Amino acid sequence: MSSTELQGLYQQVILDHARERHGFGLAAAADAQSHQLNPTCGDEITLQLHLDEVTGVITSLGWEGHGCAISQASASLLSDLVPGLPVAGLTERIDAFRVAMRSKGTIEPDEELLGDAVVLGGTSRYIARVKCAMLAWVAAEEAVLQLTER
Amino acid sequence: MSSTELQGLYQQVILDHARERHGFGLAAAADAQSHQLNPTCGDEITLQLHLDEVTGVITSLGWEGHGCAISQASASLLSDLVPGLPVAGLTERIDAFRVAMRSKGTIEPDEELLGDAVVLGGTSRYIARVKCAMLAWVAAEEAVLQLTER
Amino acid sequence: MTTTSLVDSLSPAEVDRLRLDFPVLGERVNGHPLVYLDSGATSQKPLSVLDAEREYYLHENAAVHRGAHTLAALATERFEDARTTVARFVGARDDEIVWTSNATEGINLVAYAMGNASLGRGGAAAARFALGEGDEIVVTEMEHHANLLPWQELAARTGATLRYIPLADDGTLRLDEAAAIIGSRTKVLAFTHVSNVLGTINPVAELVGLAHAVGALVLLDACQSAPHLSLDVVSLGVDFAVFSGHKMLAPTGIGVLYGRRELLNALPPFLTGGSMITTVTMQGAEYLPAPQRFEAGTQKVSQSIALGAAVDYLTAVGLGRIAAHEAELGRRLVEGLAAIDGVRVLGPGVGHERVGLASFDVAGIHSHDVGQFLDDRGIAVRVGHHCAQPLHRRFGVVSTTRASTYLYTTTDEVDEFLAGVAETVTFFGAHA
Amino acid sequence: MTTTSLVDSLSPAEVDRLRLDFPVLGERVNGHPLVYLDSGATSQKPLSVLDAEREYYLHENAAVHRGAHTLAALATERFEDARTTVARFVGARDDEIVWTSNATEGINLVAYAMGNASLGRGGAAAARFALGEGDEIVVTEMEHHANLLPWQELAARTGATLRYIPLADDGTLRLDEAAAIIGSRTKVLAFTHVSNVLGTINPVAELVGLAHAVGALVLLDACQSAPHLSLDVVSLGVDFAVFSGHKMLAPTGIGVLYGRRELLNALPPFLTGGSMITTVTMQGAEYLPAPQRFEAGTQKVSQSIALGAAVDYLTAVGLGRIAAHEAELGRRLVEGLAAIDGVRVLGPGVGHERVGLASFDVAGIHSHDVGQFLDDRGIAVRVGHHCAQPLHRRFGVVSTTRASTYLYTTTDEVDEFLAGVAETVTFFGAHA
Ligand SMILES: Cc1ncc(COP(=O)(O)O)c(C=O)c1O
Ligand SMILES: Cc1ncc(COP(=O)(O)O)c(C=O)c1O
Ligand code: FES
Ligand code: FES
Repeated sequence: MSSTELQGLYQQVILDHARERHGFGLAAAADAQSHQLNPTCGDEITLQLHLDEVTGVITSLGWEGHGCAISQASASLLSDLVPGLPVAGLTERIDAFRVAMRSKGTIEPDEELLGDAVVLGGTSRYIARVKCAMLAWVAAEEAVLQLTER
Repeated sequence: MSSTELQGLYQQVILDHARERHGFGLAAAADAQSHQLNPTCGDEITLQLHLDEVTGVITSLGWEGHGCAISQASASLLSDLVPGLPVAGLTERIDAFRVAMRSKGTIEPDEELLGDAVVLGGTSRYIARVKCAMLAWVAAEEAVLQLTER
Repeated sequence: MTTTSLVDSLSPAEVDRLRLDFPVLGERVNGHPLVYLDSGATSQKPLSVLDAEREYYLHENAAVHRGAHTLAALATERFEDARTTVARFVGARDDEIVWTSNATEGINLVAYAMGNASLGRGGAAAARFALGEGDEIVVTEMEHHANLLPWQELAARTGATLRYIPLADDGTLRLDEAAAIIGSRTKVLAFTHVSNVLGTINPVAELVGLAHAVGALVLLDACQSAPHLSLDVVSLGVDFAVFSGHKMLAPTGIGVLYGRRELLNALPPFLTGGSMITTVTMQGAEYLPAPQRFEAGTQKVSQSIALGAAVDYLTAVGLGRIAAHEAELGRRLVEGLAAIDGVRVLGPGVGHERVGLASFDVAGIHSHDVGQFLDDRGIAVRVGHHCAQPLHRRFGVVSTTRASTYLYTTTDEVDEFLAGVAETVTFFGAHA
Repeated sequence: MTTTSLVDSLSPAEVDRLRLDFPVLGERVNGHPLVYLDSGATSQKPLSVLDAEREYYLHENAAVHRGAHTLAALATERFEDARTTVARFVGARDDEIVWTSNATEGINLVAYAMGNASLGRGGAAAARFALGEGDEIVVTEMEHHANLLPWQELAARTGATLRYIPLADDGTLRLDEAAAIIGSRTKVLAFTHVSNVLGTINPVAELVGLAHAVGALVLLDACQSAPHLSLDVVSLGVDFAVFSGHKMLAPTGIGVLYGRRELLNALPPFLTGGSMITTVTMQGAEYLPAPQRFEAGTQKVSQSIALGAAVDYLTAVGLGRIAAHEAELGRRLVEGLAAIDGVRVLGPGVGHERVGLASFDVAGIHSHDVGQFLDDRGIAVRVGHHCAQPLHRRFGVVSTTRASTYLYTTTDEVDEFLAGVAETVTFFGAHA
């Protein structure tokens, strides 16, 4: 009964991630932490990055928050993507994700870079929902800034 | 070249009174005095009534002020009308004048009551100018109020 | 049950006829006919309103209250006629109606003018509006941000205290608490007539009674009532009331502040500028009486005229009948929603009075996902906090989905919406 | 002589073609074809502007920035696109453009926000906007009441002092005096770009230089410039600028405040309500960045879209060419008026730069009588003090008659007007 376009927005992977949220939970301390609020809906996220100081690699990403299926799945998918990335690698992925999200459906996200998170590509057709998909990534971006500014 | 309607508004009598303003000039003291401002144009008038305390008859009306031809002629015509009237007679004439002015051209002013001032009748067709014609009369009304409230 | 049940409602055939006046209702969205259930946010506009505004621009447009040329006189007449139309609509006098750009501005006007009085503007006549430490402003926990933030800011600027009347679990105001809160320190009581989230109609008489007993002023937020119920500001006894044209068939950019005449004339000005003065020097100014005193600068002329046309349209249909129609739709909405597993309706439940509006939470599904799913089949509802965060917090939710009706809403549309909600549950649940 | 003389003007044939877009110009008034010379008060509107607004209501109307349904998304896009159009038109960034209902509201916004800062709102970031005793606000003697009264009131509320730059007899600002007045106490300098009475174009660069040298903020009243000249707020270097849509082909009810980004984001809010917050509790609120921070409540959506369409129309014709056309008309006006016995033109005389606008006094004939006579032959001009009483007092008159042009004004119309003025003198003089 629902259109294929809607099925494109809410792919099975997204609904699964929205229900079983990977990386959910915050640690008492982290190498970087950011809190972001989506002003259009009032939803929010707190996101932490943990770093291997020696190798400069991000070991894990944790988060807590509430929001729509898109925002929750997006944070969950991000937390799958990050472990093992150097800081610059995360920045590269955030940039690639943003470009795809802002493309109004004209740019397919790059699977090489973004892995399973490419399933969020359909969101870019729904301007009002782009902020939902971006919420965790903006938080990650701010956290990265803290790491690089240290 | 000007339309007959405009000639109706600016009758010769009006133009004459506007130029040679009867009753112009204020006394050092008066039995009643009122100042009125026309907020739409910023023009104003100060008007005085002088009373014969014994007979209760208004002996004269003096005024000063500035404004358009209609307002100046109206004050001038009013000052011709008033001398010799009892206070109640002035009130009656003010009321009659107001009714005609508010009539949008549907009611001819009563010559019995208003004398030469009936030439102002054409003003009632020009809503924006009714305040001009009324200015002196409103001042007279307020002055009358002072007389009756004493 | 509702006070309007004695009045005939609109027949389905009549609603269908009315809908022809609203061409946008014939649009298709995502391949489906549009089902517009977001009139609580903003209503659609009938052709007569669009035409009134266009005709004005094609034949009469000029600056009002200025200049003596023919177009200016015509424009002024239309503009003031619209004021008369709106005044009659709410039982007020012409000079008690101030044009604003929306209800929000109307509330800010009163709050800022009181702030100005608190700083000594307006002299002795305005002293009754002055606030300071120890004075209290009372609102309710169900207010739209528009009727909360201006008072919070006024309190912050003057040192007054903001207090609020809490809500019972069923979404009604705690009148026992209201009686305890409203007291000799209360200077203003501001509350909404109809809640934009709960659909409840507040007991105006009781609240006005409490406020006036202690000499407090009452401002009524009539945003959700003026479009849907017949409103008489004098019999309600309020001192000020505000509403927005765009929620009652008029264009955006026009709203109304009603104020009792002697209050408006004692209140210091808010916005200052052209067309509201008698005399200006470089040192100071004398201000005109209301309503001009509050209408600085070039006014929303065509929008006022359009609001007049909107009021004519509403009056021709009949507010009593519109209210009856919407009460039926409201009942249908609540009964239908209550019957869907996992749906929780905020505010009065089945069998209690409400307008044609219902906000609800679907267990485990975010309101934006509900809204997105419905939009996919052409059903337009509103999602989020509806500019009432404290209210949502009170009910333990961040956001809800809201369906709201108007005179052009059909029962079929409500049914389609209900079917859509049921399928939403299946869609997001089916993948479990 | 004018800076625009290098640009081609509009040919008579072109003006005739443009006039077809403005049906109201084909109206007859008192049996004569309308000669509309009151564009300085409010302009007429082309069909493309009326159509843009109507199309919006017929296909896209919904509440913007709220809800996720399709119509709401479309409406939001149109609304923000219009902001981009207007931003480009004046050389600003999107987030530096705040919608207001008119220029008057824009100036009040800045004045009230500064008043709020003076009461401690907005915290440390807003301290630079705070005023108190010893601080000075500087305006000029030629300001429209809209750019005078808000500052008078702000001074009265905060204890600051209002000072003004006087005028020379030719209607230009006394820059020597300006240099003496603007000093370390000056917090704000507010002045008009083009005088609505004199038609003079003020030396923005010099005044901005004086103000910025002492750290004062500059607000430019661009009401009479934005519609007629090409405007670049960045190269002008002003901190704030305001203008009204209704004077530049758009409907009533919409205006613009430009503010430099970092200033807007540091300024405390003015109107508060919905759609301008991130978080609200019963105790306080967090406000969004500009422009949303200043756009409380339901916005003037269709009017913004119409202003976007108006700007598109102006841009298609070309501001440089419009300015050249109007400079020619202005010259013709002044030369023609100066040649009529008993007529005294205020402001710069024959041979000096002015826009297409002239105010004049006819010896012994009140401006309302002049206007009435002209209206009788279909010529619409403005009479009175044009919301600039101090300016009129400076020139020793209570009121004047003003003729003002726009892109659709023809030289024939100017000539008819001039003939009308000459006959006015005869008519009122002939009876002498
Ligand atoms: C120079 C100037 N400033 C301000 C204004 C006020 O504009 P508005 O009435 O549209 O707010 C006007 C027009 O009336 C004007 O000409
Ligand atoms: C109850 C209530 N009050 C105030 C408002 C604010 O109205 P506006 O945004 O038109 O100013 C609204 C609508 O948004 C409302 O529903
Ligand atoms: S709706 Fe809030 S994050 Fe998506
Ligand atoms: S125009 Fe001022 S009194 Fe007539």
